Amino acid sequence: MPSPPPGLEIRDASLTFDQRPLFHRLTASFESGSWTCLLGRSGSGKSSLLRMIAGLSLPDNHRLTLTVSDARPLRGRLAWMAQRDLLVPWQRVLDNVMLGARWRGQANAKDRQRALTLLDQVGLADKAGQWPSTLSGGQRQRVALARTLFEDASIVLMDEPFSAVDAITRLELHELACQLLVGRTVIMVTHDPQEALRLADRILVLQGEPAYLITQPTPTCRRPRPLADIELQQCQAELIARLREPAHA
Amino acid sequence: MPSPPPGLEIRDASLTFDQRPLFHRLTASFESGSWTCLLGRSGSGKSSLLRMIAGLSLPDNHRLTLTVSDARPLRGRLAWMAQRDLLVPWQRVLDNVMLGARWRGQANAKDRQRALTLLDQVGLADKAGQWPSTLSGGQRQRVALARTLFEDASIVLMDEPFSAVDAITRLELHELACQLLVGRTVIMVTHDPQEALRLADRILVLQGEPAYLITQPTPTCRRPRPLADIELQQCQAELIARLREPAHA
Amino acid sequence: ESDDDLAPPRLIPISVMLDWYVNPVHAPLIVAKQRGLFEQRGLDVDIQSPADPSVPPKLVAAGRIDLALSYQPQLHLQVDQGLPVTRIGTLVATPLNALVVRADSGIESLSQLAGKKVGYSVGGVEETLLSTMLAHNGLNLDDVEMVNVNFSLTPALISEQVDAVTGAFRNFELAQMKLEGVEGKAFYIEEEGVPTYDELIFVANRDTLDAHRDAYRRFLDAVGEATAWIINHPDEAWQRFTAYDPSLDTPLNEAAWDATLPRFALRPSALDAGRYRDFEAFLLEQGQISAQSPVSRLAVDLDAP
Amino acid sequence: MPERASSAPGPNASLARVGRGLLAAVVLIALWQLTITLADVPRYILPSPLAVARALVDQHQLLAYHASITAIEIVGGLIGGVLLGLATALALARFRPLRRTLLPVLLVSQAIPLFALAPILMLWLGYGLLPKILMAMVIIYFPVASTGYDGLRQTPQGWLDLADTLGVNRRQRLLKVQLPAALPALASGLRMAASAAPIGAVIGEWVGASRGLGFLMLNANARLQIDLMFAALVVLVGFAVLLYFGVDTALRRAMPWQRDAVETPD
Amino acid sequence: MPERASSAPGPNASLARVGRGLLAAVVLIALWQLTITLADVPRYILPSPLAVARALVDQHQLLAYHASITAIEIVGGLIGGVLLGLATALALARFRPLRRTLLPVLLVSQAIPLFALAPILMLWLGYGLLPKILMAMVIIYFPVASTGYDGLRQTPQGWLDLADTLGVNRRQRLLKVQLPAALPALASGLRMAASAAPIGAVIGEWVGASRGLGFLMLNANARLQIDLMFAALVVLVGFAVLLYFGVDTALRRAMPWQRDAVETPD
Ligand SMILES: Nc1ncnc2c1ncn2[C@@H]1O[C@H](COP(=O)(O)OP(=O)(O)OP(=O)(O)O)[C@@H](O)[C@H]1O
Ligand SMILES: Nc1ncnc2c1ncn2[C@@H]1O[C@H](COP(=O)(O)OP(=O)(O)OP(=O)(O)O)[C@@H](O)[C@H]1O
Ligand SMILES: [Mg+2]
Ligand SMILES: [Mg+2]
Repeated sequence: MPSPPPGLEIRDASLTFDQRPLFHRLTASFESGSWTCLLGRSGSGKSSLLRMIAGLSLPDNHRLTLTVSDARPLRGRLAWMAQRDLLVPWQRVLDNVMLGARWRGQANAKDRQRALTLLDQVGLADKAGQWPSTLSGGQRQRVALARTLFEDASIVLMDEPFSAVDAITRLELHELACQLLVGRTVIMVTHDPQEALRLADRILVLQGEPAYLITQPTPTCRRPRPLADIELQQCQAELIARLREPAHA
Repeated sequence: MPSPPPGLEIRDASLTFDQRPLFHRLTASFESGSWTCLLGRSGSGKSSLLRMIAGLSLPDNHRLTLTVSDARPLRGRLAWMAQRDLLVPWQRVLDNVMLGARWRGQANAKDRQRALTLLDQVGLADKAGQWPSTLSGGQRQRVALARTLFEDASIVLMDEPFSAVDAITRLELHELACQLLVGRTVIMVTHDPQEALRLADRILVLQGEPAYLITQPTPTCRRPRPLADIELQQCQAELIARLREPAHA
Repeated sequence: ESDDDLAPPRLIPISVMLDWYVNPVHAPLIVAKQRGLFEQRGLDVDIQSPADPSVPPKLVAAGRIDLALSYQPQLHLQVDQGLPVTRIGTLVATPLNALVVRADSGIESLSQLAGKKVGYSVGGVEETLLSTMLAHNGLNLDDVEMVNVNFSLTPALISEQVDAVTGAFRNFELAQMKLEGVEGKAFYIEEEGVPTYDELIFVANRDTLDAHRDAYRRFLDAVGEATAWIINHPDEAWQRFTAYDPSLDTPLNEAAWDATLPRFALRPSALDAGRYRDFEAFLLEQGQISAQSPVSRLAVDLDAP
Repeated sequence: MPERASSAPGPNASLARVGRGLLAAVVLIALWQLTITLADVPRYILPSPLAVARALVDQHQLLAYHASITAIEIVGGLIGGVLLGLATALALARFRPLRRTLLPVLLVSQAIPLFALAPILMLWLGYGLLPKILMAMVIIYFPVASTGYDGLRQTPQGWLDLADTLGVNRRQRLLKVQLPAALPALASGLRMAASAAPIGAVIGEWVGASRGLGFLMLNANARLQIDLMFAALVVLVGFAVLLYFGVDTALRRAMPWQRDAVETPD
Repeated sequence: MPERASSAPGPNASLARVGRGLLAAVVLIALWQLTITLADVPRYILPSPLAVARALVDQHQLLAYHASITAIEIVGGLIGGVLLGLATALALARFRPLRRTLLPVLLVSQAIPLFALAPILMLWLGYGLLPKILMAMVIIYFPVASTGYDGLRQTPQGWLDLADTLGVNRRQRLLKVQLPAALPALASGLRMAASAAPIGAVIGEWVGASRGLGFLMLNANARLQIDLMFAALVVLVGFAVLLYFGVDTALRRAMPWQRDAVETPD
């Protein structure tokens, strides 16, 4: 990576559906090169917040002031992995991984090689030539992950990227993601407190009505942290207690 | 429920894709009224096995001999919750819950009431009148769950039914499912060992190449079991060790 | 020896568009072409047929083609609408148009048409002609129901969907009916109060006529020669005619052939100015045209001094 | 970085729509006039917009009378054609092995130039409204049947599986699963059918008629009243445009779930 | 409970297909003969299949000659119409606010009875192959443009979002995301266009021609050679059926991912 990844700062983030504000004047900053995990109840607006940061359209009223630390536009420096895998059925698995390059019309042999490597790393080397419709749910999600990693972006937004894979594969993918996303500014939504504690520099919980962001402590050791880590287990108890708090507290 | 739920026995279950056998001559039995959790690596064939039991088409060569304990056909007594939510976009949330009744052309006011109650139980009472496209991922999954529970079937097949909801909602849904599915024969695919240990009478792990089924010990206390349960934590360690075993062991 | 002696003499191209697909009424043109009468006069004649008879005069007016076959009643309307066309020759010098009923219909006089259905194929003046014929027999248009049966005059009449058809060609539809085993009875419109006219005429662009006058004169000369030859040698002419396109050799055309021969104008370029004056007056009286044009606008006699 | 905010379409939106529709008329008329001016088309082949407008005004009673007849034929044909097309699509989807047998039979209805059928229709049905409605039906029928069938056979497998496990029978599956899933495809066919309906009625009139816009056009053409013919044409085109956008709007209403959605694929 | 096993379609499948296709022909001919026998249609309105078969054999040279002309027009019209329709759909999808303006303009091309255009076309293009190909194009054009546009505007939002974050520009998005996503809808339009192409060419021939099946039909009709006319009709229908199934097969080939899929929705 030539330049250091930018940090992000959001101010005044508001989202209202059907007159019900989901959150209102939210503020948060994401440091350059940090990994943030975003947790919160189902329907609290995590995916919508990610969409807002990615600059994607939302159907209703929303506003956000986004400041990028190096003041350059995000376009071309951002990778977004949606909650659904969004594989395109008319491209084979390998081409789905290098979809960005293909769609931008710049795919070359090196891209192909890199895509193959990534497929191998997510454990799907043997599926490269298949159609996405022949994949299992977890395999699809891994292809989507590989596609996101392929972009090699300095800002990475991931929405529940490991929800459909088994526990063991998930641990392996954690390692892979940590290794490949080192030095990127990552914002990741997850429902798994352990996962958050394993991966995050910083944990944010979206809570309340309208919701506000609460920062939760994270263990101090190097990521990805072993699940057996004592500090992690302490933090986990605290995090679960936080998540348990009734929404209207 | 008028009659006791049937038990199931599968023999000679074989599944081959592209000349690669996923499993071969698998045998398993599911006792009447028991809750079985099925685990296994991503792509090991769990969803396919569920489809075979449900009698759904598969694209390639597969075979299965299925014996139902009361020797009556399964049609009309089986509910299947797919890995994808399969909500239909042209029906509102409430109608998606009572989709079975609607499609069979027998929906009445009582069904509507029951659907509303279920929606309330999965925490989506206020979304009843919305279109599915306005729901978050976890909300969609909960609607699909409500739809499955609505069927009030004696055999229930669920494919990762809680994968998209947050940890707390998940615990609540466990309680709900246990309560509503008491006395049903349940087969559920999950990736979360804790979830399996909380809910299952019996845990099966699909492992190896071609895969075979391994029965794992479960805690003895009443379901849903508290996560803090000592026995559960012992079993968890054992289960994780089992899952960790390399596929070709 | 120079190349010029071997090169064919330069021919003047003339494009002619018929009024409809080739049929026996076009025999003089076809035979003239078959016998090389045009080449002899230094002409290279290209013959086309349209699917809609209203198109060729427009193309002549627009300068797209040189000559078109049209109908005299149409010519009056065309000139009235400002098309720069004029008649330069005649192919068929009597009306072919007739009102036809089934012979077994019991209709002996047009006055019996009251309350009947009359089919027609859009021609522009059919309504006026019928109205005149009815008036001649003490009826008016409101006494009959007119139906535009477009493509199928004969089938409509044979199958008794209509009681009479007007705008039928006496040389053609009657033969057609006979072939289908139904005898037809024709009422000739010039006997029912309609001024007589030239059925088929050649029209040319008035604005560019002077430049082509000589070529057209030669063209009509060839047509005239062909007509005379056909009348002298009807059987041989039939052979020549069908040789032009083997698919012309049908029983219907053969039956129509004899009925058509007497109708050809023996002097194609001769102009009967009275007919044009009278028909123009008739149409004006019927309200079909807005102003009376002088005969000199409607038709020319290329041989007039 | 800019501030991002979206705003819902206000009441101005529909005004803008109408405005763009009017713009279409202006564009068309400009194209028309330009053709005449640049290519020097004589007025008896293509009259000027002004002349046609004059004919529209002067002859509005005549036009209104014939247009009303044609309108009845169009509506009748549209209703009949859509119902028949839909029924065909459903039958084909229900009995799929029949496809190879039935589809060619139906294709024939498309491939036969209507004038060949005209005498037969005339023989059986005479010259009333019925044969015209039938002609319009034949034209409308195929787009509806074809797109409908294409839509029906492309139901995502997941929903079919769901219907299966929900104990839905084949008829219910067809009507309650495949049919709603095929609506977007069907809508495409309906829009096309709507725009083809007027020409169907007009062709019907050419076969044999004494009233209607098609009749008027043929008559005016033969009498070289080209202004009047094009005035009738304008009315006809107006029908087609109105029908297309009418059907389009109705279809949007009928699929409310397609509006307020940020839908995701696969 | 029964044993469940699926088996892949063997080589018999395609044989069965052909068989069903032949069945279609048999059904059609039976219907035809039945119409004549039951409704007592005179032979100058609808000749018997046998008479037509005789005409097909006796006049095969004539038919082959005219059919070859029409075939050229069909292919030319199909290629031109599909390309133009596709371009239109893409342009409409690219500049969506133009829709209300452009679409009515295009609709007009559908709603104008071609006979009104005939003099203009002949004026400009003469009476060679070109105007016929143009007519066929006009007929083919609209189904392709309309279904294509419908397909393009229904791209699932998720893929558009993905394209957005992948830094794809509008042109690439249109060609690489929306276009493949619209293929099933477009296929529907193409199938329809294929079946309409022959009639387009024939209508072109009616405008003015001295060759081609349309010319032959009108000509034969005018001479009451109804056998020959129906023989030409049979050839024409054959073209339409062949084209439809040819295009259908080609489209399936072009979308391999739709074949080996148990696809899931939403
Ligand atoms: N149509 C097909 N063609 C070829 N292979 C297929 C097809 N459908 C499924 N497979 C393969 O079958 C295997 C099992 O798929 P299945 O969906 O049953 O896995 P799973 O155990 O449910 O995985 P996950 O946990 O990821 O959902 C996968 O490896 C998949 O690639
Ligand atoms: N188009 C819409 N119209 C109305 N409400 C919407 C719409 N889209 C989303 N919402 C609502 O916005 C809320 C937030 O949705 P979002 O997808 O951001 O939730 P989430 O936090 O990602 O939830 P999950 O964990 O279940 O994925 C949900 O309650 C949802 O119902
Ligand atoms: Mg979400
Ligand atoms: Mg699965």
